[in-house]
Amino acid sequence: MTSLLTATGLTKTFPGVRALDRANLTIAAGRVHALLGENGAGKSTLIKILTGVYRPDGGQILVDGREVHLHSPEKARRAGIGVVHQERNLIGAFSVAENICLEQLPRRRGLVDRGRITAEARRCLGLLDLDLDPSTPVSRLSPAQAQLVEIAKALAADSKVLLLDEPTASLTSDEADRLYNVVRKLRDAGHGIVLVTHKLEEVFAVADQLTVLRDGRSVVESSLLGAYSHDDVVNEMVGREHNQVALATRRVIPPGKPALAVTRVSTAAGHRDITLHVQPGEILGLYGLVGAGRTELARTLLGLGRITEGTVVVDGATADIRDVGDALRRYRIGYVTENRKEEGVFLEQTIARNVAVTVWSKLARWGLVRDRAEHSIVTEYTQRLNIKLSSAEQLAGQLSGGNQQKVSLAKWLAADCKVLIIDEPTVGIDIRSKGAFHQLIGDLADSGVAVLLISSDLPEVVALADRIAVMRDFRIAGEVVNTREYTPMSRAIIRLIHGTGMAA
Amino acid sequence: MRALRDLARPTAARPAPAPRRGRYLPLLMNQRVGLTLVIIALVVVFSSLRPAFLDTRLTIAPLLADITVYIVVGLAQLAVLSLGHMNVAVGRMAALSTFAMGFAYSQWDVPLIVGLLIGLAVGAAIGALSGGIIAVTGVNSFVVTLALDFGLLGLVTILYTRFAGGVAFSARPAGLSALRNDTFANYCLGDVCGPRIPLVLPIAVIAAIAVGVLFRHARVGREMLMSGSNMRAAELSGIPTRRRVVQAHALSGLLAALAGFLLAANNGAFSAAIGEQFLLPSFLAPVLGGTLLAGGAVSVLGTVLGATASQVIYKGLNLLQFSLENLKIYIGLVLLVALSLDRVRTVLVQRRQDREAAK
Amino acid sequence: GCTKKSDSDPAASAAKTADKVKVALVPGGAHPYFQPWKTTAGKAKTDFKLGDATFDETAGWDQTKQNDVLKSLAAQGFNAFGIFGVSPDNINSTFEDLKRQGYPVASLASCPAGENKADFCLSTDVEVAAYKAAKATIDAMGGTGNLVHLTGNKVDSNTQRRIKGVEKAVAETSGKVVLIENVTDIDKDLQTAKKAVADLLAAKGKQIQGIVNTAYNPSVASAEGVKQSGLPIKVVAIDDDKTILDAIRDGSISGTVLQNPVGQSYVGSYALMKLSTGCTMKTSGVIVDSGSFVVTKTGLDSYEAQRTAKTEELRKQFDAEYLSCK
Amino acid sequence: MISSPTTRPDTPTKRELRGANELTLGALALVGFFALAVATDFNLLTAGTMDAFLRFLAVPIVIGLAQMAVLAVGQMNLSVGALTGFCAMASAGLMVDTGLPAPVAVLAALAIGTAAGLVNGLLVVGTRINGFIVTLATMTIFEGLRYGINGTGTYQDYSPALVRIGHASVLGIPLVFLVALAVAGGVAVFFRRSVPGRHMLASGGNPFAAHLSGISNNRSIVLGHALSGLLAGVAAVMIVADLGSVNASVGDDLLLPSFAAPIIGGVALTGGVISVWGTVLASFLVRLVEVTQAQFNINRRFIDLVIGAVVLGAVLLGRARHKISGGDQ
Ligand SMILES: Nc1ncnc2c1ncn2[C@@H]1O[C@H](COP(=O)(O)OP(=O)(O)OP(=O)(O)O)[C@@H](O)[C@H]1O
Ligand SMILES: Nc1ncnc2c1ncn2[C@@H]1O[C@H](COP(=O)(O)OP(=O)(O)OP(=O)(O)O)[C@@H](O)[C@H]1O
Ligand SMILES: O[C@@H]1[C@@H](O)[C@@H](O)CO[C@H]1O
Ligand SMILES: [Mg+2]
Ligand SMILES: [Mg+2]
Repeated sequence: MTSLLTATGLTKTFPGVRALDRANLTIAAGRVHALLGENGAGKSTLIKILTGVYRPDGGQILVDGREVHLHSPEKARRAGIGVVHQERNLIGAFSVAENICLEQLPRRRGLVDRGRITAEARRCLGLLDLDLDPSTPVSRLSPAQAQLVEIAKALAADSKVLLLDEPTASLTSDEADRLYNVVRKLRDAGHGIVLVTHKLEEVFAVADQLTVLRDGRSVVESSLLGAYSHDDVVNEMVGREHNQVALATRRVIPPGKPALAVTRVSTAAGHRDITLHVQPGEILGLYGLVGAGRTELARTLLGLGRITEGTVVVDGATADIRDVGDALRRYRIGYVTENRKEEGVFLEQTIARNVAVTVWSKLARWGLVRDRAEHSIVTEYTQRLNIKLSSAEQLAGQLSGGNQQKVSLAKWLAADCKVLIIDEPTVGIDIRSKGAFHQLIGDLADSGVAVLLISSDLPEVVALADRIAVMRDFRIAGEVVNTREYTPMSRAIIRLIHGTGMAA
Repeated sequence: MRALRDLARPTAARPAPAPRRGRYLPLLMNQRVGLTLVIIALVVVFSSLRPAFLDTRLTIAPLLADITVYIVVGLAQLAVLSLGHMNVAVGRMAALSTFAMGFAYSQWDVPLIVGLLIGLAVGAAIGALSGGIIAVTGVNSFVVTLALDFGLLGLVTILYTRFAGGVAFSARPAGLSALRNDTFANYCLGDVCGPRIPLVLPIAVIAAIAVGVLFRHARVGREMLMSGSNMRAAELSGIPTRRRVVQAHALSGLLAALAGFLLAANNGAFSAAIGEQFLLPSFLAPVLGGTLLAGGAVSVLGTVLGATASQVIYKGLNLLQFSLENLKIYIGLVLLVALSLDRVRTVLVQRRQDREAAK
Repeated sequence: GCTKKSDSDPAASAAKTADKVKVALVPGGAHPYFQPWKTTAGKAKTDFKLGDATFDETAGWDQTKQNDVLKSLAAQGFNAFGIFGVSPDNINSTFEDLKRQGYPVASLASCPAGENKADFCLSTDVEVAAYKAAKATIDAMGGTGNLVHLTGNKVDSNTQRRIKGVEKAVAETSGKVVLIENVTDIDKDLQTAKKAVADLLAAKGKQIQGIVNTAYNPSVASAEGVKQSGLPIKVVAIDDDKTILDAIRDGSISGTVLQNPVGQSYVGSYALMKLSTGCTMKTSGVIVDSGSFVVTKTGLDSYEAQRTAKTEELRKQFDAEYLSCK
Repeated sequence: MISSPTTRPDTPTKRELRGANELTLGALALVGFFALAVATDFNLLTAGTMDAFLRFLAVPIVIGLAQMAVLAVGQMNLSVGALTGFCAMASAGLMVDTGLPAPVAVLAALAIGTAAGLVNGLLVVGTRINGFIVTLATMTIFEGLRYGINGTGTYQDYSPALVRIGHASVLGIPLVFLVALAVAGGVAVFFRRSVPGRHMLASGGNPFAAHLSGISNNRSIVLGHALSGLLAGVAAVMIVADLGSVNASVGDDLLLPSFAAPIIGGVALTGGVISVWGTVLASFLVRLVEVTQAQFNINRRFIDLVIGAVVLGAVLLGRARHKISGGDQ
């Protein structure tokens, strides 16, 4: 087994945070190497150092036994390191082919050689068995397709090492399976692959080796995965015995007046005949495959789209919601978005403002916000969600992905809503935070909030929801009462998804 | 509807920019200190080259009157910079508003304050109009205000020709000349007279404090800043973003009108040329003061200092009696240096922080 | 109780000797018309034994900037001002400011709209000059045909006076000459003027027999435009920039109407010096025509002498008619 | 799911949209042109009128492209007008005052423009100050330099040969206009087919992604400004050759139109999306408004009103079409 890349003693400090602290990583040819850790452990930072995005403050990187200084993405690429970052990084206006070849546009007589670009793109897409027209502009691709194009792009440079930072966060399990087939193929072809993910099932399905980061330190260094059980891995990540806290059994809510009732609603977005209701203290799971129309339904309910037919009743009265502000202040409905970077978090504002944004209207006297009141709210929720911050005046953009997710939830907790729509709350969230999130959502419901939980994570829905509605192609395919027994529930749900089930 | 389409298409989303560094306190703090030092240094240089620079009656008082105008001009731009927008029609909004004031004074004989209020209302209305177009259509603010600028350019001259029979109103409401000529030194209680500060200066100070409080403490101002940081997230956090866009532009128009009034007071007439020279200084003051064009963060104190610095530069170079070409060249160069100094400072602070962090 | 005190600097208004007089000549901005003022400033300084005389064209056609320039000059010790006001409509406020501080002020090369609040105004009577220019054009056209008038900023009161002058000359032909258009607002820059002339000639070139100019850039533009188009249009320009004199010489334009910038600045400086050394105006705010001269190819060599004579005459006029000295 | 990767069929691509935009502008230009021709009893189609029409279209086209070159990388250049004037004065000055031959003076104008653009670009990347602000400061400097060359004086009679070329026509079409079209073609090829051009668009479209792809955003920005400066130099040469005389006022009326053309033409202010032919057609439309004004003796002040309306109208139209076709912006 040859080592393609060895990183030793990598250290990186950001103002106020030591993101990496003498971390080590060895990548071998023909191996899939899982790089794990909680949110903020330093995984993305490590990847960014290996790809020349950040310069390390200390440490050494050897490629094929020789020391390299990766001062730019260009240098990293030349050293044979390809990467798919956690954030999408394609040029929307360019074609698939040009994006793939962007790092080294082939030229002929000084001009870009279109023919060779297309041929090269075909070759890379072929490696992934991806049948995609290379001339399609990237802005037209679905997230899954864009993800695969990024991988094709990483392959275009003939990278021996391929770093994948949470590649499946926005993919369906089908799509993820396909992706991992590709990963296995590449591994068999002798590539060394690093996989960052929070989905441990995936790790055990494809990885051979394991490095675990905790607070920037590598607590498990390039060990064989075979020696670890699921629990061992979690324990290493968390740094102590981690007990999967069993969720408190939820009270059974007697049927009563719904906090939110949607009756026979059709929308301009294409939903037909949607009927749903949630009671105070209840969690209604809304399950479906990516693209089933759940997010768009939520947005339409919040006034961001047009309802063409049907009624929405909030707390007994017919509601006409104009926008999110209206929903928040008039109807006390909150919405935690799925897409935190673009829609959930104000990256360039302080954490304090991010959390307090929904409560200013309540805190304001004569239009002015009282700082003391704001401060206590911010402290309360950052502590309750255990957000890893150096100060409330830190910019949200400096938080790790998972902690950003918590910030985007915090503002809605602070808003003190009666109905909360939560869209994919734990995508990209580490296992401990995920547990904490689940607990929080449970607590919220217990405190009398009606929760509509949109999730593509079946175990999550089964663990949390009281009833589960399944959406398929912009319609409700059916609804089941959750017995919390995973296997029968998942069967029932899958049947509904594939159109063979019966509405309960 | 458009907003929904935007929201519904994750595929079209641009990835968020890499977090910018040095964006917030305490750097902002230092920036103002740095600018203050620049101003002090300039004053020292100019007054040693030309002692007349310290002549209170001929230099300082007029300088303060000019600073007054350009603080408000800077604030007018800052109001929309908070959103990451631009208002390239600031000058022309000022022109239209001062037209309204002049019209009110000459046709209706209203008192000074009433005419001012009418003008402010017109400014706010035209600002709201441009904000409204931006909010409803989603067209870039530069484009909308550029088109508006073209439009108002034509309109203002047509209005003046039609109603003032030329380029200016001859009406001079009572009190205007006191605003123009007097300093507090003209007003005495017994033997004690005020300082030689123009009567107009407090107006700018009040405007600056009001705008400062708005963005620092008021819900509306904070929500403008949040909208400036991330319009979509703002909308999804329950901020009425369209209303905030309209309000920010209305505020910009209102402040432009106030600046127009102050300039008319300084110049002694309500004329079509008011505002013609506002565009560049309107950006200069906030930018010198550390406000970014990207939106989401503003510095009112910085704008005050920025306006002061640019007027000090102008006044000093004027006193040095450069020829036209040298005057222009030096203004450009001094500005570049002043702006780059800030960059140097940022780099130094960054280095120091890095060093400390590495320890 | 609260009292109000007025500002004034008694030192500035007190009579002084000529060598304490510092004259500043301030045009509205950079313009070829004012270039002679630069040399006149030097000449006035030696001839009248002034403490100093300067020329400052940094006002940039902006009234605020001009006010700043004036204040800076005052701070520098200049104590008599010859000014071409950027804005005829509110230059009086500036004049009054300066006078309140005790400085003598001359309005040079243009007079304020309405009443003149400067000590005097020494300027071309633009209506008369435009009238002369139009008449010269009509003569060149042979007394009949269609005429176009190219000029500057429409809302400038001088432009309105010029239009009036041209219209008067046209009216005197009792219908033989028709003024088909006053093209305004094209003096901003040379390109705009050239484009406007090209468009005009394209649209109506064949109907036009004469073009009279009362602004600088249009003069340059129409001289060239007509030459290039080969159309038999008679052009009369304004002022004596080299470009225009050359065009008269090569016959591409019929003539030009000169004003008297030297006279304005020279006699203006003289009168300012007198006012500083104890004289007063007999009638404050009097308006004096500095003269205008039609120059054609034949007069190219003699006009300078004519103008010098006019300048000398103006100076005498000031001594005899306008100033009252003890 | 991936094996049948269907791109969403109802969303047009940016390029299709751009094509559609150009088509609309083209149709608008054509209709406007013929309407004006009819309204003027076909005077518009006479040789002299057509010549004036096209001749004064050349500089706006090139200046629009000069602005577009920086918009492509997400920048703005407020100094284009002043720089054009400076280059024009410099090259005329070299011929008149220094007696250099015309070809040298022409090259000098191009070199000065490029160098000044380079300085703009280097200042932007070196100081990290927003390009809007940097070019605002350099605009003042270029104005000073432009004035410094010959004060208020006008240069003329510099090079009969050059002016002859400037006035020349090929088959009744002014040579300067043809040159402008050729320049537009060159710019189009540069952005469509050259590696630096593609890199500039990538930087403009998504700087972070471009950076990760090994593209130097700094280089793109510097290149954008240099190209903008070069095009300003080209415009200066056209002015010198075509006007036959130049003074320090040259360039004063170019700044706002330089923005109007690309904006009407569909160029994104945010960078990454350009349209060369849209910019050309937009310049044509603006020129049409001017010529209409001259033909019908309309108050010049209305031109500004109309251009304002056209700018907003064109953009709104683009929006509306985009919305109807279900576009993504
Ligand atoms: N640009 C930055 N500026 C300041 N701090 C940063 C920056 N990038 C990362 N950090 C900090 O460094 C730490 C490590 O972040 P990193 O993104 O590497 O975590 P991660 O392991 O990838 O987490 P996640 O699983 O949530 O993606 C975090 O505490 C984060 O706040
Ligand atoms: N991953 C995807 N692949 C293809 N189309 C998608 C995808 N995500 C969203 N869409 C498009 O967006 C529209 C609405 O999807 P919406 O986001 O409402 O669905 P969802 O069930 O919430 O899925 P998600 O979990 O991705 O949010 C769908 O019609 C689809 O065209
Ligand atoms: O001829 C005029 C002068 O009278 C003065 O107005 C300055 O500009 C010139 O063009
Ligand atoms: Mg990460
Ligand atoms: Mg969703």
